[in-house]
Amino acid sequence: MTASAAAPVLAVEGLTKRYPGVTALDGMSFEVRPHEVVGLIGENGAGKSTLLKSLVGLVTPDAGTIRVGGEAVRLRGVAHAGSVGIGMVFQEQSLVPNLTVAENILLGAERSAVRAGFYRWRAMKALAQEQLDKIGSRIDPGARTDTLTFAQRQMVEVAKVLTIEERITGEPVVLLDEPTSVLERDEIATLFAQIERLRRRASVVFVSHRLDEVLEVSDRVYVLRNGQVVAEVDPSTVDATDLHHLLIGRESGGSHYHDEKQKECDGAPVRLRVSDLSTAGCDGVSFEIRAGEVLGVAGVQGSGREDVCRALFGAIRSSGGRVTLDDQPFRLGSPRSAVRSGVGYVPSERRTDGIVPPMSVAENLSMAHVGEVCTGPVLQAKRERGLVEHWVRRLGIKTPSPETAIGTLSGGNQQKVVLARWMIDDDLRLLILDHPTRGLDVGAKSDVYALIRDLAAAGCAVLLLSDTLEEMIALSHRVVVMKDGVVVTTVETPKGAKPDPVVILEEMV
Amino acid sequence: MTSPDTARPRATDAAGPAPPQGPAPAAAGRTPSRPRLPWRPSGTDAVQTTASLAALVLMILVFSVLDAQFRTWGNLVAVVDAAAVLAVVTVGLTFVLLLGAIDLSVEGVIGACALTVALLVANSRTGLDLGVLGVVATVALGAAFGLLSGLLSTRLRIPSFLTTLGVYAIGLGVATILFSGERPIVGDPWLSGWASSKFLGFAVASWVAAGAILVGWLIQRYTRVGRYAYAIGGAEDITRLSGVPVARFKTAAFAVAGAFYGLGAVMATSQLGSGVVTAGSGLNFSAIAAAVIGGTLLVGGRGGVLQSMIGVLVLTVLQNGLILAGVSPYAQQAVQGVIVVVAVAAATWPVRHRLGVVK
Amino acid sequence: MSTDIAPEVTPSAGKAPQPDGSSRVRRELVRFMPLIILAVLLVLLSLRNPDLLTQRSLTTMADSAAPLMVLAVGITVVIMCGGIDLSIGALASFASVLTALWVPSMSGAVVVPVVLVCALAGVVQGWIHVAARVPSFIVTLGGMSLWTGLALAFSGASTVAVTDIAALRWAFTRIGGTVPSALVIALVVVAVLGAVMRFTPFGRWVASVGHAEPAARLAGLPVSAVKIAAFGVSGACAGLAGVLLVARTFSGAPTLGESLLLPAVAAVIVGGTAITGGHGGLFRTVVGALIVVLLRTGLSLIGVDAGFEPIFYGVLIIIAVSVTIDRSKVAVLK
Amino acid sequence: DDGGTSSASGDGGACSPEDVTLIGQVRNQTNPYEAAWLSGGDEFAESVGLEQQHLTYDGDSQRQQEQIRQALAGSGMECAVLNVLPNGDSDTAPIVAAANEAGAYLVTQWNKPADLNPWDGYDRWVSHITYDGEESGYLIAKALFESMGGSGGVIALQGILDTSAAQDRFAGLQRALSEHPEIELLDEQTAGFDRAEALNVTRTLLTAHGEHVGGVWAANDDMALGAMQALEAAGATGVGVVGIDAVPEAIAAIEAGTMTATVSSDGPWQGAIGLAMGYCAATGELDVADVANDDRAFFAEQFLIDQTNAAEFAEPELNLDDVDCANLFTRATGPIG
Ligand SMILES: Nc1ncnc2c1ncn2[C@@H]1O[C@H](COP(=O)(O)OP(=O)(O)OP(=O)(O)O)[C@@H](O)[C@H]1O
Ligand SMILES: Nc1ncnc2c1ncn2[C@@H]1O[C@H](COP(=O)(O)OP(=O)(O)OP(=O)(O)O)[C@@H](O)[C@H]1O
Ligand SMILES: O[C@@H]1[C@H](O)[C@H](O)CO[C@H]1O
Ligand SMILES: [Mg+2]
Ligand SMILES: [Mg+2]
Repeated sequence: MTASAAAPVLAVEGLTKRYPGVTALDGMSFEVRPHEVVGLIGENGAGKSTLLKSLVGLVTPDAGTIRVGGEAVRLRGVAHAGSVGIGMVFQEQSLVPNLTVAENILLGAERSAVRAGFYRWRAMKALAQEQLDKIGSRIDPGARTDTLTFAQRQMVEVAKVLTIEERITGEPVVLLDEPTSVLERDEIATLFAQIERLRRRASVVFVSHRLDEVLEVSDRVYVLRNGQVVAEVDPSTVDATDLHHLLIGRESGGSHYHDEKQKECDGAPVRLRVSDLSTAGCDGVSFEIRAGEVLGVAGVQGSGREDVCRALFGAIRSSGGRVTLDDQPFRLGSPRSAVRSGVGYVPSERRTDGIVPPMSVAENLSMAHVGEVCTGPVLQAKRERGLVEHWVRRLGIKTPSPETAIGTLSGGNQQKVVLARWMIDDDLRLLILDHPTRGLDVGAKSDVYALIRDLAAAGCAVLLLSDTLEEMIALSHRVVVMKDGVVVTTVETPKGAKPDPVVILEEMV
Repeated sequence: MTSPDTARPRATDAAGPAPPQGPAPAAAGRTPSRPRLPWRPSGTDAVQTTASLAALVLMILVFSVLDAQFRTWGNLVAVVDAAAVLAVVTVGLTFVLLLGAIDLSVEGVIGACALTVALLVANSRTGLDLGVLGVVATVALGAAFGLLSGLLSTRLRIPSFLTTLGVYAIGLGVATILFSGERPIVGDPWLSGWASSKFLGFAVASWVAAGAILVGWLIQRYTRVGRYAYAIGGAEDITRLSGVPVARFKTAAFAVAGAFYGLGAVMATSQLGSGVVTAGSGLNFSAIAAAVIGGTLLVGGRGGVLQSMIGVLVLTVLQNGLILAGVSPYAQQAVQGVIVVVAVAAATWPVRHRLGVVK
Repeated sequence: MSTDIAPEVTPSAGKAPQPDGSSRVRRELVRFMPLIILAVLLVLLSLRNPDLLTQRSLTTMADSAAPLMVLAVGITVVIMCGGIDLSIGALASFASVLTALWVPSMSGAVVVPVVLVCALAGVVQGWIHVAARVPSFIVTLGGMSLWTGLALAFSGASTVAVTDIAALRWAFTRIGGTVPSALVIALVVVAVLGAVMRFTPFGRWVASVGHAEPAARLAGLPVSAVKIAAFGVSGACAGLAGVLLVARTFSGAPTLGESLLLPAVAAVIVGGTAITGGHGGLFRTVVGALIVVLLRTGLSLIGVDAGFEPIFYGVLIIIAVSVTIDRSKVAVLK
Repeated sequence: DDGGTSSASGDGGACSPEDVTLIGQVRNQTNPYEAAWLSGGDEFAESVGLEQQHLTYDGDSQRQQEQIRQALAGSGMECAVLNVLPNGDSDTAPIVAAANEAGAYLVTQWNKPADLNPWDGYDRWVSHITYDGEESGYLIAKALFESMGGSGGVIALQGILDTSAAQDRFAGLQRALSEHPEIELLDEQTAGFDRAEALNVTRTLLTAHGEHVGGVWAANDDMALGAMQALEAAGATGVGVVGIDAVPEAIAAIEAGTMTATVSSDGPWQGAIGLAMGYCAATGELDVADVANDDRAFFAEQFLIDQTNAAEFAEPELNLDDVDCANLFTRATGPIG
């Protein structure tokens, strides 16, 4: 694909945005040409989301110009951006949970579905259906959005942004900020097909941390670092490894998954023994994890694996089952009691379940084991600061200061804080990781992998749910496969003899 | 500026398993099947509403057994007629609660509107006799007060708790000025007829209330003001991100609410027979309580007009039933409080673990 | 394209935040806004009635504000958790009745059992809210009726006079002839509670629960206990407020504190605590209570006519809030 | 410095008329009775060339006390005169204490605990005026029962339960009931002195007791008027209704024959007399020490109003002669007790 000849539909010059302590965009320049798919990659915090948000008027840049169709514009907000043909699917989901899918898709742009202020529900559903048909989705437009899965909601968001096609006459630009991070293979395929279809009428900017995806779908790729474009590459001339290098600006020492750090744990005592665990979503699940072992749980959505994690942590109710931790009976009560028994949990929905966004990095970090920074009931500010600075250094957390609100950090750095929250406990016995690398850049992922390895090597048992099978197989000693709420098989995944993902995939479906 | 990054938690209960979704055509081959599981994370407001309905039914059953008077047709009429004003006010308040906002201006607005309607229709003080027009003007005045609350909340960006507390005081002041020491006695037979004439067994006012509920439901279901109220209550920042002029529709919802308070004031005035500054006394709390009991929660985006009406009935039946059951006036208040809590708690108990965050 | 090698570990904590000067000034301004608005209102009102600015008048006002402060400080904790406690007025009335009934046998020590009983009442409400997942609004609405009903029952539906008012003199006197003892008591409560919030994890637990309850729960915080404790604190404060009211009314009555509920919540908001939970502070509430009392009493004394007084109150309180609240701390204003 | 010392400095009556501050405090100006009270006070103030400062506290005890203390924190309060309607019995003691400490002249009306009296060392608390609630409750009950022909069923609407006004009036009803064995008290409920509440409660009671209701006894006119609306809505005719306060609307209803009786409590006079007593004392025309105890806490004269005399009370007006320094205690019918 070469569209380089045409004049850009969207161009950005010298865009700068500063936040207290960080420069999110540092004189960024880039352009999008007609009918082109532009990939954007960069580490967490490189400025990708900030760039896209300034293109829909949500972030007001401190300096620089944005040109749409050659003309400089000052974007005043999403509605204004939409009217000049720029629409966006946000990294954090942005649907209204208590509305129907149809309303969400058409929110603020109901067109003929609302006449003289009155809703025509039939037209509403028909119009929404048109959008859903574009992406081949079978989601019921009359369903309430909060009954959908995360992935389904992502598809609704894509359907929603596509309404921009109907709204303008010129050539729209659709910005997709990490649309694939929670999608499964088939859904990603659908999305890519959709992007192919879309490019006939529009240009697309695509952000992802999965480099192979970016290579697959893009005509051109920009590499961002510290708010600047550091490289522009032609996907046909590079492979994922090259991108990886460009991205983190260094040789990746050793393997991405730190395989060399995986330790045998066959002789280790059984740390967690689960027998006949049942919840609303799983039935009679049994398995055990040894100290120092990483146990992966594979399964499609609805297999009940998330229920297992949540029930073990006491976050949802279990209807039966016996669990022992280090051979002591372990009562499935509340997260509080789990934490007190040395269990930790990293939830998949970081923004709502993992962090308290307006509170500081320090407070979020010491949250679960605040006893570590207290003498009696009294907080020791100095000790806390020392501890936090230690972990910020040790995990390479990028934050202006420990007092910075965690909500302003990039996703990868937020996730590291959440991990550190559990790692500060010397007696951590079991860590439950629910999609711990969701939304993290390759470098951060690699860091998290190393942390998981270190934890296991130190004797902590790890229960792992993962975004990709590759990741799970690489990190685990064994993988339990679940389907329809029950365990169907267990696959050994020892160091040096990792099975092909297909083996597990076949059991999952 | 609101960025999606500051979005508050939403749909945390939606991370569970999914309803079936057919294989997407573009994804050939390995499409995992999605079994439907017995439990789906449906909206928690359905739970709340079922709970309140169960509480209402339970209450009616108990009173019916306790007291023969309670189950008479005459008492049914009394309950309905007694619920009329509260129902209309609660319909209005529901729109504000759907936004996730609160309205404490009810009694002030009703006071001002009660005096206004009494002075506009044939009365003992002014020479005016505007009849229907007076009623329309009063409803418009109510809407204007609502507009004021809405504008103050959205343009000055102050929590509605305080703006409406301020508007309450302003309404009370206006009412006091209009009263000026002498109650206007309503002399308009048509308006008095709302309270005294019957149609199909029920007071005309009850039919007015029924009409108001219907209108409220239509607004909620079929207009932008209604639907956007849900959207704003569900996720205000996201709604703004979608390009909806949030402030304008928030303001409109307050104005709609105010119009209903105005109508409530007209009904109360027809019942009381003269313009009374305190015509709305006690209604604000009762209306909020009714809405919340019915499942229109304070968090916004949940419940609705019909759900709120369940709460109105719970409160009215309770008041009526306690009097008929001969509970001493000294004990009534305490008993009423305990029953509301116990009924809601009992009805929620079996499903309490399925509720998300309860504030 | 740059290929500089980043170290394995990036110690970026060294980069201190450098908020530019003007935004820091603005932040400090927002912090002290409640105090500034209090001063401005005082000066404005005293233009009409110069007596308001005398030392005697100011101490009287602070004295009047003390029971409201205690109530408002208690409910601040509940509001910061994201809940609401509608029962505080009724509970204060109930406390006043208990105080009046118990003074004859217990004298000044009556404050201890009364505060404990009310704390327990708050804990029970909190427990029902948490265990049965009933919205705090409904639980405490029920509580409001129940405590009023109990107060009616205990008092025989009438005022209970305190004959031995000397036993409660400590709660309504002037220390050294000028400083109102009730104000000192209120400030001690604020100081103690403030210290607990600041120097123990309780404060951040409350904020976590208010900002993001699911995250707090999944981090293993004692969410239920925190909420129950918040209601307990609110109840205890209502109890203490009830005792203070008896000391100045010389009697207990079943509706004595009822009317203080809305002013207390108004004080919390005017002080700048977010009604949606998470962000707030006790000292802000103290200033909020002073503003509310100034408007409640000051306006009647500058001689505005009936009718116009509530209108002025409404307008002024809206103006006050519009400058005191810190909008940057709340994403969405409800 | 326990209460009452500062007043010793002023030896009563040293104020020149133009230094006197007149303050009238009632719950609110949103009902005709209290509005009439304040206008009576205004009229008196004008007659002595002064202005009355209005204080209203919206039925909020705390606010009433805050207002009084704040007002008394001003300057020149030794020459202040307060005519106060305490919200409830419990509010009187702190008001008295505050006034005494500031050395201001005080008259209270309606509510006062039985064991607190002006002669117990409060030399500036000129008097407490109230009406015999037991008597008024009794008078209207008798009028009601007679209109019913001495037999039948009645329902009673009580006022705010924890006020002595409500309790005394109900006691009066009970006395009348004991004298009329043929009359049956079908039900008693509180409607909080409130018109709207009375409407709803009466509606329910009418379904409970239906045809048996021959009369409604209400502890004030506002509730009586609310009950009348409920009766009208239910189509019940020939049911007698009585109340207390003699508000204009009630008088009009009595004239029209739709209401049976009420009891006067001359609002304008109440608003003026309290200021007059204080003013006379402050300016030296009245020596509080000379006033007999029977006049320092007394029941004021009250009249039963029925169709025969309603016209005379249609427009309550202040007669300045009634509040002359010489006639301050002419309406006293006897000590409270
Ligand atoms: N509202 C804000 N306040 C303060 N800092 C912010 C804010 N938004 C973003 N930042 C900072 O700006 C930088 C760029 O953030 P941005 O979200 O654009 O990164 P990103 O490339 O999208 O990262 P990710 O891959 O994690 O999504 C980060 O350091 C982030 O902490
Ligand atoms: N998070 C927020 N919460 C409350 N108010 C906000 C928020 N963000 C912005 N506002 C303010 O609300 C006002 C209007 O916002 P909005 O865009 O929703 O209104 P609108 O109805 O489109 O207004 P207009 O009629 O001016 O177009 C603005 O003054 C804005 O500053
Ligand atoms: O006005 C009120 C009531 O109407 C009742 O008469 C008792 O006390 C008076 O002050
Ligand atoms: Mg991003
Ligand atoms: Mg706009």
